[in-house]
Amino acid sequence: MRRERDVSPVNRRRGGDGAQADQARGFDAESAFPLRRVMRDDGSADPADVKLSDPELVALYELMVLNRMLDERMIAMQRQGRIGFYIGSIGEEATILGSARAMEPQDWLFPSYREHGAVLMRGMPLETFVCNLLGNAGDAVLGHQMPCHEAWRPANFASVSSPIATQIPHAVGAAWAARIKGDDMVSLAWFGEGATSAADFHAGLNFAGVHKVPVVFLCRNNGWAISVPRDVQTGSETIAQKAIAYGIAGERVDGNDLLAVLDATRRARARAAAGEGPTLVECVTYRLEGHSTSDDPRAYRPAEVVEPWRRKDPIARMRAFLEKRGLLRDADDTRIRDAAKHRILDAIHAAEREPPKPEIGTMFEGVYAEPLWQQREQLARLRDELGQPELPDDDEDTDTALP
Amino acid sequence: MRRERDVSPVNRRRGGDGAQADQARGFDAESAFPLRRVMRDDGSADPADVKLSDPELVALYELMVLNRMLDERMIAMQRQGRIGFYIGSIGEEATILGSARAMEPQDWLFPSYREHGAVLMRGMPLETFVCNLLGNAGDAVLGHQMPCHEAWRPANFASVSSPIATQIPHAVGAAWAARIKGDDMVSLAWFGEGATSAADFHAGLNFAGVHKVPVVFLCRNNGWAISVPRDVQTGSETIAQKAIAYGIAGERVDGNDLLAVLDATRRARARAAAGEGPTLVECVTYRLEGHSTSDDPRAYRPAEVVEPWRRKDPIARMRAFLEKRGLLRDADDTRIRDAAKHRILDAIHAAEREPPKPEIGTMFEGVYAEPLWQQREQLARLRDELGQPELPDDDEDTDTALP
Amino acid sequence: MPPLPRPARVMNIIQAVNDALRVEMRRDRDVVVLGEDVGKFGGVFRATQGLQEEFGANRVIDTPLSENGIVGTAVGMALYGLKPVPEIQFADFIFPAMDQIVNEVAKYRYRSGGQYACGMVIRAPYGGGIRGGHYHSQSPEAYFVHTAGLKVVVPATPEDAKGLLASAIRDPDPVLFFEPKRVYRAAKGDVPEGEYAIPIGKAKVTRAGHQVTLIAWGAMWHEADRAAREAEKEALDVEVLDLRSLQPLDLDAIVTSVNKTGRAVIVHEAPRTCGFGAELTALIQERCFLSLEAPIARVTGFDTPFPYTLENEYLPRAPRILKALREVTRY
Amino acid sequence: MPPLPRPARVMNIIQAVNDALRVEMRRDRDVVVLGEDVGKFGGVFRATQGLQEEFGANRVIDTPLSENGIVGTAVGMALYGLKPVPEIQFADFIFPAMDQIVNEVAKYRYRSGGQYACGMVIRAPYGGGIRGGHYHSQSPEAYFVHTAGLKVVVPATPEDAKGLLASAIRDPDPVLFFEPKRVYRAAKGDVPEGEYAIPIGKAKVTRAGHQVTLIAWGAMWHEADRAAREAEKEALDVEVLDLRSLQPLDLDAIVTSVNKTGRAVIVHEAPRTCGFGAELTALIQERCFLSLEAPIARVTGFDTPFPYTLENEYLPRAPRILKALREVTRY
Ligand SMILES: Cc1ncc(C[n+]2csc(CCOP(=O)(O)OP(=O)(O)O)c2C)c(N)n1
Ligand SMILES: Cc1ncc(C[n+]2csc(CCOP(=O)(O)OP(=O)(O)O)c2C)c(N)n1
Ligand SMILES: [Mg+2]
Ligand SMILES: [Mg+2]
Repeated sequence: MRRERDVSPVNRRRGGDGAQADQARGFDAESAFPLRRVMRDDGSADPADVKLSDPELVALYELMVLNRMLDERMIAMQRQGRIGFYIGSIGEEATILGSARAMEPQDWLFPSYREHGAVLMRGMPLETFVCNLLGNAGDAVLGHQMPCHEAWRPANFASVSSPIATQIPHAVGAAWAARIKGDDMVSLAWFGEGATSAADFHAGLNFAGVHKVPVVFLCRNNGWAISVPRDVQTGSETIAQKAIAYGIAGERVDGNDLLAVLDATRRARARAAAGEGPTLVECVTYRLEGHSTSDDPRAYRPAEVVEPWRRKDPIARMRAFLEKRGLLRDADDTRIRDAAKHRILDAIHAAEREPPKPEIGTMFEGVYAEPLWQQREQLARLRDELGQPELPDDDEDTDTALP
Repeated sequence: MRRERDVSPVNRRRGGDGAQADQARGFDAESAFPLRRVMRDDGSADPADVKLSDPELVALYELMVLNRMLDERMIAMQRQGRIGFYIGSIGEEATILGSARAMEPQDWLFPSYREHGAVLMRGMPLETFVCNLLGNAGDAVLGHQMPCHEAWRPANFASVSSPIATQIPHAVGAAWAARIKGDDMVSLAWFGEGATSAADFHAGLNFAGVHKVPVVFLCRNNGWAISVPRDVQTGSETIAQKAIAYGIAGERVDGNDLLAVLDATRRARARAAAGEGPTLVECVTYRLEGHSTSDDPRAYRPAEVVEPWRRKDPIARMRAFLEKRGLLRDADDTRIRDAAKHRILDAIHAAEREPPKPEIGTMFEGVYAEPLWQQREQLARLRDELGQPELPDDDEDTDTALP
Repeated sequence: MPPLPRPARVMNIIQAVNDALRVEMRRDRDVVVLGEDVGKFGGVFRATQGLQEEFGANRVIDTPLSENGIVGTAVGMALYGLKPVPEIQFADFIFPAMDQIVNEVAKYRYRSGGQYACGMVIRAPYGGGIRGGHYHSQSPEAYFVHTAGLKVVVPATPEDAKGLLASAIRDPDPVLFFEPKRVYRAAKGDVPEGEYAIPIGKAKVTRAGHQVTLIAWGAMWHEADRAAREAEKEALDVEVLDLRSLQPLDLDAIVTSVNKTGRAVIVHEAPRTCGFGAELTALIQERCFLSLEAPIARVTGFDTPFPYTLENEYLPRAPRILKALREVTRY
Repeated sequence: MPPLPRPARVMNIIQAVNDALRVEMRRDRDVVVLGEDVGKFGGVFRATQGLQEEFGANRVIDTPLSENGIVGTAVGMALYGLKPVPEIQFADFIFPAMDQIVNEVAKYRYRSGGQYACGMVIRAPYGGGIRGGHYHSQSPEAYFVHTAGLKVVVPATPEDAKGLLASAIRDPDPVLFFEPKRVYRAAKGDVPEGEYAIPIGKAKVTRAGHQVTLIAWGAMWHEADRAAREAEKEALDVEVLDLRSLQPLDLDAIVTSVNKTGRAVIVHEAPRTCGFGAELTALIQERCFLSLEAPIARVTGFDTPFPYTLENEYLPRAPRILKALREVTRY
């Protein structure tokens, strides 16, 4: 396990001064939370550090490729107007898949909104995922939510919510509940570095710290919260050091190194399961594209600052690693990409065969376990109204796209 | 400036384990944030550490005595039913008065609800304060708030609010505004260690950390949040170390040592004024009495745990210090206590001469700068109604006291 | 009312709440209580007294001071299959948890297409009358009635406090349970022992009358009842409804009564504008338009924060209610 | 309407908001803007575009991701004498700031006995119609109208957006300023250049009629207007009111109109139960009881979270309004 200095521009030290020295004598972020890596930039790694079998390694690479190609395809589909919105994880695949891979089947996962690769890894059918993007009759959440706001109960994958950081105390509560019930379950919450500013981050980590709740807090530090860079988000040099505020364990890893992320998350899971409490794992990665399809990062982020990170692409690194181990040749890679492409196209075709809108009654489903008289009355009246000739659709009135 | 290990039971280490060692290599709370003191338990101090003149020292002692006697008297008055509620600072006088004394006249102070000594120090007439306790016609806040929820604009003393920690971002905003306007002003926010769990603590420190806002965060760690002990409030060993999460300065001082508190707050103010950003100052002190007059701590706190802290009384320490320096003799102390007693009694008598209720129209004042039609209509109707014979008062229906 | 079918004991509302919690926790191991000071101390109003002794610190949890943390944690517990009963120490302090309540608790079932349920009971003492000023007296029920996905229950008596709280705990939906702290100890009455549940969503006609319908809930029901008794002396015959649950709302009971009396007066402590009285007024005029013989009157808290000294003047007490009853019947 | 007295330019609502901010920031050095992404980026809807260039990062501040921090900091700024204009990126995300807004902003002047003032303008795009699902479509105005101490303003047109925002910034009280993002770009119109303010608290009769009063605000005013135009084809003569400000409320304008027409239909996007339509209904039946010839009708969002796919079915669009107009006039 190598430790290297983090030289990412967004994580740079925000100016030294006397007060800082006075502040935390003996505390130095770099030595307290060194950036852990397993794979070097060229993909080489110490064999002792590799703890997965060859087929497992290849399978993870296949998932990374699927994840990337899915994002690219869906961004294109959004441009074509076939889906309304998309938010993906280009550049963050190692962080998301590496951490997901470290968890056990009985564990509960609390996503932010970029962890689609993780839910697919845990068995959500790709077609069902695409139905969610379309919000059509096949959508497991009944067209109630925006695209990329999936939920998948069979995999203990919680429901994506737009409000930032709300899932963090949920992860704490679920893990706490499991402990109360005597279940061997650790929960994991994903969130961005922007989320660390939110109230629910603070509450979640603090509650978990006091009660040593078995939970893993996994921060995807991708450098940006929409247009806000990491150093405008918080004055701390690292995200990992925020663990100190809660008396919990913290780790900082290269988030573009799938094996390092996997290791750190496994360690965190082990700590949690052993009753040693939660860990805050900071994965240092980068959001290579816009925040979502509604965003145009050129308005706030010059292309140059992204360039160095493009060269650290986690998929390229994983590929080099596999090549070095003799697990992947060019032909294999082509085959993997072809297979992913076909899986994606098949899923799109299957999904697009579903009726484009869920039945009108679904709009009132799930507000309560049983509809109250308000929902029943309102649905009855709506059905009646829709029986009437409608005025022409006035969608042309509105041209505001979602940011 | 001596550094001693904190042996307070509430701040004890919550069990060591492997994960903790792994967590923050090189970080050790005791060495990073040693408990700073100026006065030894017996009141002796290194003369070089004493930075106030003799009259200033005596004046501070007089204020401590006044503060304590005021609290005692008001608790008694509440028991007699002459005021509805009281919340004081017995045991925390050094923390409150030492920090208040470190600030400049132009500075803004954002209290929690125990800092009555500070507003009196800054010139609020004692009689006006007692009017607030009575909620009578002389109350500067028009009987709108509970007792001990004073506000005093002439001293830049903000309005006390019950919701915990809300004043912390206010202090940040005021200091930020001053910087924008080019004013030499540093603001200070007081809060308890319980408040550090709240959303507004997190937001306030984080905003201030990013923008190096000139503010002092002064935590009165008095060991308890009503019935919740310090170690159920947060998993961190100290409050000071929470500064690390925000990349700001932190200090930990003996909160029963007025001179240490004064020094630390002065250093923090100097840092802030010099553009070096905020400081989190943890004052380790103790709530010797119930949370408020509504509380009975015997239900959750055995007397024994309080005992050691009674022996650390900050007023006794200050008295011993003054005696050792030859600034105080028994006769002086008697005189000081007599003077305080008379000031208090005079204030009570003066305050009790005010009409017991503010005029009915005041109930609608200050909701908006000018009343809207709702307030005008409602007041008119109420005046009309009150002209009618009232039913007998039904206060006997309700016997729930405020906790 | 027919005699209670089982042994009963005189309790006040706090005791009834405590009893409901205890009985439901015995009945269902998944019920857990969490909040500030609820454990060892038993709550600042002592509503959870003795529960930690009986059920352990695992099921009766003292939390740090963070309402968003309390409710957010309860969400996770609910998702995983527990039935959390978080306490908010005063309803006034519910607002730091507003995002968790409005955006998470209320929408979790809906937004997951029914894959997850988020049942919990958020208990909070509410309302004025204990000289608590505007941070220990608020009546925030309307915020939650306006939020689809939540139920809102407000008992007025010890029996209802026990029976409705038990039902709330067994309910699959999230319930806001507001306890009228003004009468926490003052309201006493027979409460059945052991398991006892009263269905949520049924109003109670606590006094039959034919001239005017008087609608109230929680602490204000006591004022309404008092006003109705005073009115009787003036030969004014008032029908009193205790709503008990605001969402689900027993609209049938209201419509039946107003169609009979042709007049309605609504009482609540919360500020008038956009209070729940507005919704009731709107519904009544929609459903009883042709029966109405006078405008529906609201007797409410004023459009100001809740004052400290003048709280008796602020509260819509019996004299103000009586005045409205007279006006409405003489219209 | 008489011709505008000064040079005007065609703008959409975003441009009008931007222009108001720019003009007011030039006029008063104490005006500062803060929020997520408002600085360098100019806001996710670009409403603050170019402001940081002109006024510097000191007055146009990118904040960390924390709504309670944004509003809480703004409180401190306001107390000290600035006039902060915090932006909440979407009204749906206002709830983490609910405690600061309800317990601090709304009560600060009152609770300090008038010693301190806490004027600020909290801007937030609100409402549905951009395929945003329930976290990018909410219309939370009723929560704030129910909170004494706050003003609530909702423009429907570019001219009003500019004029009302300017007034809000100059207002001594805290104002919630909800911008109808559905018509952010679609609503275009002449907007006076330079300093321009429209008094807060005056409704606008945008169409005179004598059969029924149709009341709306924000994006729904456009639907109301459309429905009224359709109604004309059926010889149904509708008077349309754009409220523009919900608090203060121009009750006189409403009462005058309803006393004339005898009928009222109210439109809003927010869920029906306890929405602002309830308050309007209550007020109208209180003040116009003897003039009313039909129950007041509400055409509103449903009592559900705002759905994604079926948002056109959810929104109270012109056809639903038209149906209500017919029913109310035929009653
Ligand atoms: C409470 C809340 N405030 C604001 C937003 C708008 N918003 C959506 S994503 C985002 C940035 C999140 O940044 P980060 O947490 O770093 O996650 P990332 O998108 O980088 O993965 C913001 C401000 C929101 N969704 N919720
Ligand atoms: C938001 C909020 N939640 C709960 C309360 C009830 N409450 C009042 S004081 C207090 C404990 C505060 O403890 P701490 O911050 O340590 O301050 P101390 O009283 O010890 O000075 C609590 C829970 C409150 N006032 N505000
Ligand atoms: Mg990010
Ligand atoms: Mg404390």
